[in-house]
Amino acid sequence: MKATIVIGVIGADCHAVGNRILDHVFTEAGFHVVNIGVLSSQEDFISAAIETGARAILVSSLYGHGEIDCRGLREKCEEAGLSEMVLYVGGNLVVGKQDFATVEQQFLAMGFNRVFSPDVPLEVAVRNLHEDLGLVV
Amino acid sequence: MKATIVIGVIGADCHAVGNRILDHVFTEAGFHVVNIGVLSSQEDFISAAIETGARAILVSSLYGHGEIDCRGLREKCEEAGLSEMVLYVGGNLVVGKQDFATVEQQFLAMGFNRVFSPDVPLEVAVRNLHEDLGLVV
Amino acid sequence: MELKNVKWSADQFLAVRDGVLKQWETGHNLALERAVEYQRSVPLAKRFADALLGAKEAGITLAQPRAGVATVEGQIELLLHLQQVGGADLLPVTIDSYTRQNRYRECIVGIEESKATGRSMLNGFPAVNHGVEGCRALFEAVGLPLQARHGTPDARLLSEIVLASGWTSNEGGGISYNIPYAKSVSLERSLLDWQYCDRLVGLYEEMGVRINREPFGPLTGTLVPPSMSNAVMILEGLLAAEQGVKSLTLGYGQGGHLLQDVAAIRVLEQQAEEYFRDGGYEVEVTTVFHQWMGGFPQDEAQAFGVVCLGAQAAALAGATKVIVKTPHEAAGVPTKEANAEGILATQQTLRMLRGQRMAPSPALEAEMELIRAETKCLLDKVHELGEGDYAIGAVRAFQAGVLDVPFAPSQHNAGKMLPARDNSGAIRYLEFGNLPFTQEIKDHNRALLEERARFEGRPVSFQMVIDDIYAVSKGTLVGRPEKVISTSRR
Amino acid sequence: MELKNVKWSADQFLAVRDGVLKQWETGHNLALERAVEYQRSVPLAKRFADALLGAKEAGITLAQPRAGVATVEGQIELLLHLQQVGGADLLPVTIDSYTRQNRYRECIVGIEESKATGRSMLNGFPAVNHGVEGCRALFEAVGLPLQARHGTPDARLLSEIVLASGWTSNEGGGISYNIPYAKSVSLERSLLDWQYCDRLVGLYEEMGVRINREPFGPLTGTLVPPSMSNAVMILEGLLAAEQGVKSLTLGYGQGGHLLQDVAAIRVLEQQAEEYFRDGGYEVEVTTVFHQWMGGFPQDEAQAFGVVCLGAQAAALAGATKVIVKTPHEAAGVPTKEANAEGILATQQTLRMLRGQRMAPSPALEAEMELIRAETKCLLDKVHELGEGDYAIGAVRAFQAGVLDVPFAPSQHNAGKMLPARDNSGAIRYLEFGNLPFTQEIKDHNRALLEERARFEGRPVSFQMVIDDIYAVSKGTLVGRPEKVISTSRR
Repeated sequence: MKATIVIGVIGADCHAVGNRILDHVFTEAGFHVVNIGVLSSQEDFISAAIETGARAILVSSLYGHGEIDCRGLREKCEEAGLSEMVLYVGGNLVVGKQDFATVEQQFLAMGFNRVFSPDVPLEVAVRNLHEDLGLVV
Repeated sequence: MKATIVIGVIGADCHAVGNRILDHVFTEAGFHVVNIGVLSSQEDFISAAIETGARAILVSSLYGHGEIDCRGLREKCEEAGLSEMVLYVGGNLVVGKQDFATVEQQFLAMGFNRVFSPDVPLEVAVRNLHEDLGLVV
Repeated sequence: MELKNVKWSADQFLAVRDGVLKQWETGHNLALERAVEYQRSVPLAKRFADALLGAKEAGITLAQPRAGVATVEGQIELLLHLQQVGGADLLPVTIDSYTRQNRYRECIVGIEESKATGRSMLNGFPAVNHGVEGCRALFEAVGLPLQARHGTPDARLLSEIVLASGWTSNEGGGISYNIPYAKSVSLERSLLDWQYCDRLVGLYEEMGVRINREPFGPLTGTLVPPSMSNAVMILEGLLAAEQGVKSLTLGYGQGGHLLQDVAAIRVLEQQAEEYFRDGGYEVEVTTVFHQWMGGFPQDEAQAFGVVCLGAQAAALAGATKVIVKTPHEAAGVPTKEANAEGILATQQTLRMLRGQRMAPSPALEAEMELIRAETKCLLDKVHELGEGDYAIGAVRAFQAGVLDVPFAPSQHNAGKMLPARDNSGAIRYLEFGNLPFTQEIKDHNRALLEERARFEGRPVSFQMVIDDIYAVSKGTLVGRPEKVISTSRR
Repeated sequence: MELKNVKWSADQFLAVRDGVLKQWETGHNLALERAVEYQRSVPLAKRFADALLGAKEAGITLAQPRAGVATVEGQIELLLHLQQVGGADLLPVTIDSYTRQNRYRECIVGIEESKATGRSMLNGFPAVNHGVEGCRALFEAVGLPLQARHGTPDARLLSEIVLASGWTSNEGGGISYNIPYAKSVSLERSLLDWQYCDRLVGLYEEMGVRINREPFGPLTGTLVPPSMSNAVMILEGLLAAEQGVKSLTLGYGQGGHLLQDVAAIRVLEQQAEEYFRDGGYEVEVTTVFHQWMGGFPQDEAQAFGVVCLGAQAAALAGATKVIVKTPHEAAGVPTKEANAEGILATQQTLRMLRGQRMAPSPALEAEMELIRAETKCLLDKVHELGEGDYAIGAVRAFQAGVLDVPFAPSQHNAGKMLPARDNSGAIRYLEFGNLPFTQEIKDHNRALLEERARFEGRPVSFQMVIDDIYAVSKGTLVGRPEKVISTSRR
């Protein structure tokens, strides 16, 4: 059976192209992709995960407000009983060009399992997700 | 009577365009310009200055070897009895992009009266020369 | 109110206005007469419409950056840097994404944290929160015309505030600020709300103040075929003109194929003027060329290559204005220094190419003719679907997939059309969905893509589209399979 | 030896060679056969002529930087950076200015001080001082074809050493490395010395090793009208071909007017092939486009604008190769990082424009026709003055001012011709000196300059020329009086 994952673009962000590509690539890689699209709230992500029994949530943020939009997502997951949820985040997460290692630390501290800069090839994220979900490829 | 000055491009440097413009501008500004052209040695400058009774020598160097080519010019002037000679140097004086203040110090220490970076307008050099030769404009 | 492409009466407008001004506290007590009075005091040098018309007459291209941060003080510092160091000709205020979704409450958090941390936590300037007071302070601190640039489906309150603050241009439109910027806002709604924004400009016009309006040409900025964006530009232009707008700057986003880009801008200006004339509208038409809106290379030197190619295309096309990208583009919002660098590189290019235009040629004429014919197919069908009403027609055209924007987030967009590059890099239609093209046009597009498929030794497919989307950020225009690239590099 | 455009016999060559090898200790015992044997071991991927021919067939433009420092270790580090980080397609070794004047003794000071201070005190690589040992160590450390780039009137010993070291291309020529690079070297002398360099390449060719030769197109790099440099390129090509050179890359320095630049490269390739065919020479002709050789803006972002405009012109012209400038250009020799940035920006431009060419148009045809006609006037007269011998004709043409390079330092150049830009930025003849043009051509050039003079409200004059020389470094192409600029900026 395919592992289910939820993908979407958080906050007031309407960047739709990367979201389409992510959908395509993770579907091709054998995942059941639930795509809640752009302009999605933390609640949208969690509801979709509960409804579909998803094992991972992949949050995209391209517009710089990721810092504000992503806070508390881990806590909300735990409140909703999703304590095992794998949380990824990727994109241009803060306003402007900042040192990625700092940004990564910041989002890891928020409870994300992995943090991706925009230049990471999607195959790497696919491989990571296979590993983190204990899937054999 | 017009003040005589010697201009030229020192060393193995064959940049001819700026030399032509310098000739034009200083002539227009009322100087008697003795132009020894490109590929000129320290000896060429000094001989020309002695022959024409010049009061200033304006050395150009555009190709980066200025550091090697200009050393000892002040001493040679003094040996030749030209102890009052006003010495200017300008251009891209060292190899590569370096802090101009450092370069300036280095050439002032060699005995040049003024050091010009390539972005100084020629009118400034003209005004400086009037001042340094005590000419009324 | 029912959507129709008919000029709103003053009464209709004022009836709606009361509700708009109550949406946020900074809208209360905003008197139109006092706003117009303030606009009348704006000097010529800070008037957008005049600057654009002057540039068009002189045959030069003006450079304008994008720029927005959370605080008034920060925005002043930013714009003064772009004006004084960058040498911008026109200034923008990019509005943050919360404001674009009318989430003014979330802006408060962003503004406060920005003040606390000393760096902007918002990706733009929350003009509604700052109100007329903050927006006027900003306007008075700078020395060039000021424009609001955003992506707001319902920009009514925002427009009221910025026009009352002396800003003389407003970007957007009922299609171009909905389909690429919203998920579920209906087109009827956004078209009505932008009729309001345009009618507001019409009222200023009636009171002697010319405000420039600029529909957003690039749409999703991702492989949009020129005829699709040109059709949307002409449509939004017609709707704006009906509400009384007199100064219109129509936009186009760089595709990367120089000849197609030049053709697109030239035919856009020509064809729009024909439609406006036929519609009985007297409008000052100018054009804006957006430097590459897709993914950028991370490397800053390569990014300069992309920026300068956009500057070159704008100059050779003869666009009135170019919107400038920066070497930081891949990382999102640029620093003010990087932003100025983008302008400086662009201005150097524009000034070296001043007076140079792409020469008329059979190839250029053919590309213009193709774009013109495709655009006419689209607009004819919109007209037919709307039974003569372009506003109603626009709604029905998107429902029917007759207008269809690639990679748009809106659920009101069919999303059946797919674009891809041909072998020379020009953007063509790969899947037509329900586009009302003649068979000849379809065959022509298809043949050009088949030519590329043969060159690459693979079928025309969605993989080509994906490859094209990432190509520029990887250093090429056309997304070739790796083996084709390595062979051609030998 | 008397100068004639006739292939040297092997005996003539060998008789001269003894003396050449004795000019500096690194020349002693340099056996031609062992040198050729070493060249035979050079892999295809490091052969210049093959890389160029491959690029020409694939229709792509290769990027090559300039680069030279004092030490072998420094040069290896520099070139590997440009290869690996910059993504250069071809590598250069720029030779220092003392070596160019055969002052090897002065190089010793430069090398020693460079080693002591850890920074290069020389503006290039003193290949003669480093000898075959150092030059081979360099060659073996890099992975791309290597070319000597210099400016040496007498490059005989240098050529012997670098060809014996596996370098597969040599820049220069008897005119193009004398008139812009020397004050008092006679043309007879430099033409004879370059016949030697070309005959050396011919001998390698006879032994099965193809070496690429590249006459230096930009000349003084200062407002050189295309027909003047094209005439010199074709002349040097003919002289090289007579000595047995089979791979020739003819050069042109960017003027800044896009259409004229494209026209110049295209007509250069066509016209050269005609002359070579008529002369009975079978030659592989490729072209090299030099990014702007004049003064650069100090600002690095503006410099990127200039660099990228050159990359665009090279791509649209379809040049086989482009020589890359850097954002440090105004400051002289760039750091390796800045040098790589110039290549990266150039490659991004080239790859986005791959497959795109400037479309044929009446305007392009007209410009090509003008350059072709002017070039023919010059070459016809050279042929006449030489009584059928192009070498003798070249000497007499410079004596007579029939060939005349603007702003050249050589006392053997008449210096009576003056160029200036027309109102669109194209380089035209302002003063003709003794150029053998038809009245029609003269009138046409003059009329174009008068058009500019009217626009600027001042007479055609030397002040225009001065303004044009500094224009690019100040941010424009045409040097307008300040009042014209401020008016057109409104």
